[in-house]
Amino acid sequence: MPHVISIALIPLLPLVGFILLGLFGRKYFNKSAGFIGTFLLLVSTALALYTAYQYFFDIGKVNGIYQKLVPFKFTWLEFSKGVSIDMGIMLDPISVMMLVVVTIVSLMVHIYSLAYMKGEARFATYYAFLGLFTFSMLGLVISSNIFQMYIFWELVGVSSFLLIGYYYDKPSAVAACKKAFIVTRFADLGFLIGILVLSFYAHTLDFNTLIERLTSPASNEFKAAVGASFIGITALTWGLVLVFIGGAGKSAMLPLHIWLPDAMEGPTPVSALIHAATMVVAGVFLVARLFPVFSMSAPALYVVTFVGVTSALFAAIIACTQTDIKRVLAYSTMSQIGFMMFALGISGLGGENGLGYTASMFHLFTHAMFKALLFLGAGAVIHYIHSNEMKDMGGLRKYLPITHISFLIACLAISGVPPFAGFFSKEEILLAAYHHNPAVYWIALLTSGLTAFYMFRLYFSIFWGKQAHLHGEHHGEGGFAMMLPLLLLAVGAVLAGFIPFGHFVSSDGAALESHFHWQFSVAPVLIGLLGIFVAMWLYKKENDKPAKMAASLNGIYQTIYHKFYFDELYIFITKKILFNLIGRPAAWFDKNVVDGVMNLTGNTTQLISEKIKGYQSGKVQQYALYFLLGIIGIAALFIYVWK
Amino acid sequence: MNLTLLILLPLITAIAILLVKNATQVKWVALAGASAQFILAIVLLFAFNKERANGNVSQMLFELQYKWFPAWNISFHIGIDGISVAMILLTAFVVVAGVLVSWNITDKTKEFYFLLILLSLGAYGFFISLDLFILFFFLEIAVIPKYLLIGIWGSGKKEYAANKLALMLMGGSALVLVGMLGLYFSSSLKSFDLMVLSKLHIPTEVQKICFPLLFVGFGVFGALFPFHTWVPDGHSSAPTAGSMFLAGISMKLGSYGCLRVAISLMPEGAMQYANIIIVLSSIAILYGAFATMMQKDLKYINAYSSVSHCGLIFLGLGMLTKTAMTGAVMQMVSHGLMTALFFAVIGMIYERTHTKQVNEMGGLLKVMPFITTVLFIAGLCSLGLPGLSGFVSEMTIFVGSWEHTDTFHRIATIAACMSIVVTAVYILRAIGQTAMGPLKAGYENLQDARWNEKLAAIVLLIGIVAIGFAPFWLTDLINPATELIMQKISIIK
Amino acid sequence: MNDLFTLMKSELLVTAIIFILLFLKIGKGIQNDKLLTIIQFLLLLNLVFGFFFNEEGSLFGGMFYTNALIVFQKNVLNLGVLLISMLFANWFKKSEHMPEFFMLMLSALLGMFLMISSGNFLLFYLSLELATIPVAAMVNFDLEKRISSEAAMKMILSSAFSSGILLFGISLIYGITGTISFTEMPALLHQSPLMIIVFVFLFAAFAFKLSIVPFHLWTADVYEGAPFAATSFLSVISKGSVAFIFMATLYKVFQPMLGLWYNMMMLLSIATMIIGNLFALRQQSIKRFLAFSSIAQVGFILVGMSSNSTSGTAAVVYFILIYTFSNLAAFGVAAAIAYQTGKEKIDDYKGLYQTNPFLSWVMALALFSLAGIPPTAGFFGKLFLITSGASKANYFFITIAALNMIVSLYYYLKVVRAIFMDKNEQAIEKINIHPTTKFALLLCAAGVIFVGIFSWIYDYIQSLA
Amino acid sequence: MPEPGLYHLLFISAALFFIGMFGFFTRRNLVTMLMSIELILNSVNINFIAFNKYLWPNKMDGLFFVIFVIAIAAAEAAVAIAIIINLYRSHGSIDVEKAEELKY
Repeated sequence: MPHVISIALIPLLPLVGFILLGLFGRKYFNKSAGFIGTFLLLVSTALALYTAYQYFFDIGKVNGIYQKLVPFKFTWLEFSKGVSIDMGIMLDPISVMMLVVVTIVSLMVHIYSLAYMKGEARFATYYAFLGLFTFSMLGLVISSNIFQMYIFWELVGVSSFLLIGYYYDKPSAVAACKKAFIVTRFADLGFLIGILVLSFYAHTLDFNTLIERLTSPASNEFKAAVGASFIGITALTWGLVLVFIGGAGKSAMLPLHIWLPDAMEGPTPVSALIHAATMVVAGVFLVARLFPVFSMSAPALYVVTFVGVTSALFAAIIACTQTDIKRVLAYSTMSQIGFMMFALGISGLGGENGLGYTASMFHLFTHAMFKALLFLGAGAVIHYIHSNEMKDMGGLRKYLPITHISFLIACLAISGVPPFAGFFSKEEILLAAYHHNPAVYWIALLTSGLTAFYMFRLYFSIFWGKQAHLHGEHHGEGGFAMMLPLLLLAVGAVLAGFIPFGHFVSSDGAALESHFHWQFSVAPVLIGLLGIFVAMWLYKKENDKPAKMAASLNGIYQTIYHKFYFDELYIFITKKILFNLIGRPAAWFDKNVVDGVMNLTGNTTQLISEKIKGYQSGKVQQYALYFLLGIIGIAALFIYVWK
Repeated sequence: MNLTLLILLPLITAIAILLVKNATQVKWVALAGASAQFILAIVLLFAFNKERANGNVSQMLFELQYKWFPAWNISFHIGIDGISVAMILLTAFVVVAGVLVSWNITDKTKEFYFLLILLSLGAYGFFISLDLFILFFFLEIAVIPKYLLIGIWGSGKKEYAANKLALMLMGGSALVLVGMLGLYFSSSLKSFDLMVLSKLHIPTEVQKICFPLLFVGFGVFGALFPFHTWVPDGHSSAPTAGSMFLAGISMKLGSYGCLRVAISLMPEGAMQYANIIIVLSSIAILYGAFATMMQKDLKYINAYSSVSHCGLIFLGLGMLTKTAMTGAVMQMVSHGLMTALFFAVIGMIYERTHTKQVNEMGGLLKVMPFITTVLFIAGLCSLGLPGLSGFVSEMTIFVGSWEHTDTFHRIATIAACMSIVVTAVYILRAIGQTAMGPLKAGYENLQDARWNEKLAAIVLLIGIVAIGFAPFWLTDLINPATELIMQKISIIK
Repeated sequence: MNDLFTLMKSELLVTAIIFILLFLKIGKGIQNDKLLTIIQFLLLLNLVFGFFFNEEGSLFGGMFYTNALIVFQKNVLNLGVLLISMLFANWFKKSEHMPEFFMLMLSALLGMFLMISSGNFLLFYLSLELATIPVAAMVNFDLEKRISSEAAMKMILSSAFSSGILLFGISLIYGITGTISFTEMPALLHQSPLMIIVFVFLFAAFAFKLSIVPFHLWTADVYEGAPFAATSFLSVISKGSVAFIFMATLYKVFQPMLGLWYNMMMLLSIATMIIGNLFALRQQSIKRFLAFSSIAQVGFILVGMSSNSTSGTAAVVYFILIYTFSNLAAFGVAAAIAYQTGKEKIDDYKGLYQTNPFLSWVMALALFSLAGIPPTAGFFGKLFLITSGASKANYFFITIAALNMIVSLYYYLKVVRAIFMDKNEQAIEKINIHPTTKFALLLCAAGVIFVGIFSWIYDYIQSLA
Repeated sequence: MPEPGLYHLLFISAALFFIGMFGFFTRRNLVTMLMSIELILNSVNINFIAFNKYLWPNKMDGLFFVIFVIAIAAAEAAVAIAIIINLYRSHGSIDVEKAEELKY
């Protein structure tokens, strides 16, 4: 059994950092905060690597199958017999892989931020938040209990909220962080209800038990889940789809993607960490975690595939028109996650069918490397040029050599040019798609072409093209602290592809040979190169071709440029419908009707008492008269009416 | 562990407050008294757990019974189970915080603290009483102090609010009175004693009449839709500590009464009316949430969100499953702490900016990081962030509600779940406008929290986080009690 | 003959005091405040003495009947008179006819004693008149005030009218049954239309004294016009005494007609509560306000009476004891303010708390007790009345009563609000309270707080009932 | 001519009673109102006497009652007159309608 403490420390150290810096950072170590945070993370990275080594090469494999180990868990909150939230650690290939990815990227970002965030007023707070995020993300990936995952899921959401809103005095940043939180929250509602559904039928919240019960067709739980159906869809499918909605929200899948581009308001390293490498792939991870259950329900998988493909294509198209470099990267992220999603969607369980699963995880892994690299590079550029807009950039290759090279590598990687990391992973995805579902394959192919195009559009318009007129002072590339992560990640982006990934991660735990057909990979590569050349032709030298093209297909271009008017749609829904049609009436109702009734009773009482005052007329004779009438009335009542 | 201490201590404190001379002494006496209560409550918790650990399984622990008006066979009968302990802890936390927050009350300090302590006296008495009569007695004791607190130290249209509150609450207690008389005369051995009543079976037709009376009566205190309308005005015009006590403690009197008296005495009545309760509460949850979205005034925002959150409590009660009921109790505690914290912070902000309108604030994070951070945490707790108390209780309620399989309950549950999104919307709007964004002019040199305010906030935060991080101690406290209540219901089922 | 002295001791004592006063008056004039202290001392003796040698028995062939409960009731009245003598010290000292006032008051008290323990209609009628006519004179005691004489006129005329009604009823019942003794009557009663009419006549006479709707109309005017001492005497002592005898007659004499008078009771008590509350809502003069509130209180007393049980009896007596404390406290405060500033309007009380915290708190306590809010005694009083009323499981009746408590709370809080919450720059100046008054107020406050908490008081009454 | 029976007397007393009532309701002059009350009392007296004579000749309660009623009536009248005089002092009239300040 692995050493529990050493594993538990991986998430806990960042938490320590968060508490330490969060409580005392501002006062005591506002300067040294960076180093504290980085150091803690360094340790947990080391531990993570150690754990990974231990798992993959030592304890993980039992007669050729990677096991799901739960070295430790305790009951945190018991709802009823068997249904309880346990806090635990679960080691299996993907969680270990994620441990490595998260810690490494996070470490890179920590280091990078030392220089990038230097001199910020809330430097300590920044690192505290980073710590919180890392903690939550690590907790998420090692969750042994679906509700535990939900908990960390929420924590991840809030820490991303905090980090996006880091520049809290920028209204745009505030808007962005609110948007991000609320949209993901909305998705989480789906996740929550999904959990309720699944757990209701599985009578457990524990991942292993749940998966085991819901995947064995013999078990009563499975029968119940498949038997029960709502508007013609089985409860199982409902549960999975709802859970997937949660995942889609976090992973910015269509149509819940709108928060991701705005999330770029956060500091660039944060974008690199959260909105490129780690948090946004949580959705993919979730689906992968529950994949055995998903594989029991074809409709659910179709949904996953469909959403994945459409998001991939859609995002790629939008990315071609954006001018804010971080937004371009954001959309490309979305597109790449789309790849991972549909890879899972088309995958089967076990053996060759499981290729998609492996591919997806593989792509997740490589993507983390090069996308983080891209963002950090972009960060360096922005750091240098003080702008996100392409039009302010150009010909920076001689000013930022290292950034330039690493950025180029990343672009090549993402465009799937051999022998860079992206090539291999994307290759596997396409292969899986080809075998499973041609339609998906063709779309994916097209998308990868687009990917190459917009990435190089980005690349050329930053580092080539017209000469950016530089104003103000310019302090180099930001020094060692910023360059080191770039270089390391660049190495990763080059080499990550050569890992025999299938040996480690596969849908059923058994090793999967990644067989490489050069004849198959001709098409994708060609498509990719085509995209690159088009981009080069359009953007390498300053010219007016792009503008002409844009003008020539104006309507479409505008539509795409405005991201197919999704934001407008959402604004319509929230402002017009939620606020005006529900909120306002509710408030009005409360103020006037509910309150009104109360006041009305009071006022009527007052009114009556005013009306009847005349009987107290002050005339003693009338008093006597009423006296007599009273007697007569009562006597009459009790003699004739009320015997 | 003698429970009468819980009543004597506030009483002594109150008297001491009356005796001492100047304002500062009053404050310190009050603080001393409050912290003594606090310690006592903690001690009580441990004593209780110890007793249970020693295998004492009787429903109520530390029972005491003194004859009082034997002619009516009323007895001063007190005792506690897990639920009461939880509520007592809540009260203790809120009282300390309230005393601390209102440290710089200058106008009629003595009276102010006297009333605060009196209020706490009522609350403690209510939570420990096992006799309907004294339960009612303490319930009403708690009303007038609220009225005076709002009316004298309040702000805005305070007199209207105070009147509304006092009258509606009295209306509620009038219904309670009738209901409890019904119970009293229902059985041959005329008794107000909860334990006695819960032993014998109350005739169904009596339950049909008395359950709604009692439930609605207590419901008025607990802001049961549509009787919640005193909440927004009352909370918003009360002084800081006043709103803290109102939302933190006295609204819980209502929901506690619903559970302890209405449901646990009259399970059949509960079954009868469960669906109505569920409908009302799920309306309240969403409707309160949406109404909150439209509010501009911080206190109104929190007041309406309280309506929504208390709706959750009633939902949990109405579901009549053990888990949901446990969740409801947890929600009482958590909402009490959370909303008290919220009001405390709002009070601090108001004291500095002299406005409660969110759109007149902005960027306060820059000038008062502590206060806004606390506001933030309170907000996050209110929107159910894991690690804070709100999440735990809400989730427990949801899971418990989901245990019903039919569509009606499912829909109610989903409606309730939706509230967490809406909550996120309004909380973030409020916080975004007050704490974040560019700093509004004129707020540049506002002071951050003083020691007393910090202390108050921290006390409440401790409570919130303690539940949020380690809910199991609370559930272990509550579960046996709800277990017992559910047994009666499940027998009828 | 010893018998007479023990059984009629209260009456004899009061008579004695009256005579002492008479002699003091005739003899060389003693200045008021000394005389006042003497009177208070005598009344105190009277009160203390009231608690000893209590026997049960009847005199004059059943014409006069007494037992421990009745003696207790008399003591309650004694207590009330003593408190009155202390509360309005300022006024007594000023008025030059102070001894006469006390003579009148005490003779009225004597009348009430006889009334409470009267065993047949003759004595009842006599004592009723004896309890009424002097009060009319007392009401007129502010000789220079217009309204005082008007009030007195209204009182004497309407009470004469009602006694006419009462006599007519008595004559008819005599015609029907041929007896006027309480003990013989029940056997001879049977529910015929004529009997119902007769009963209504008698009921109306009681109702008039208790100011039950619709026979209450004189109350407010008289209360307002009368001097505070007379008003409080009317509203507490005479009401209490009539309530006692009313209950006694209903329970003893008219037991055969229970069905009839329960319904009548219910009807009228509902009407009384509602009307009293509705009128009290809009009053400005504190006297008038208290008048109507006391009418509403009577409604609650009826709720208790309607139970027709010993617990009901106990509840009523207990309530009247509490009511004595609370109402007298309220009147005392109002009087103290009125004597110095002449202000009797509720609006004048705005900001009273800033200047007179003591008076404010006493007033607040009194009003809370009247509203029936714990921990004041009023809470217990009202609750027991309602509880005993509820014994018939008549939810409608009880709900109405309970809801009326809300309305009453509303207007009591109006005064509290004026005192504590409303800001007022020309608030009433600092009132300098006569020491005895202050002591009496403290006594009332103590009573308001402790009579409720100390349950043995109730148990004692219950044991008597 | 026939001997008058109980009913005659009762008729007379009833008539007196209502005449008194009517007087009390209608007359403005306080003294007159007082006199009408006396009428009522007298009707009561007739009742008592009649009942005593015809129904319960062996029980003297009625008779005694009458005596006391007369006495009380006198006392009442005395006090009432005193009050009326006082009212006259303050209001300068004994018209009941002049004394209506206390109302509502």
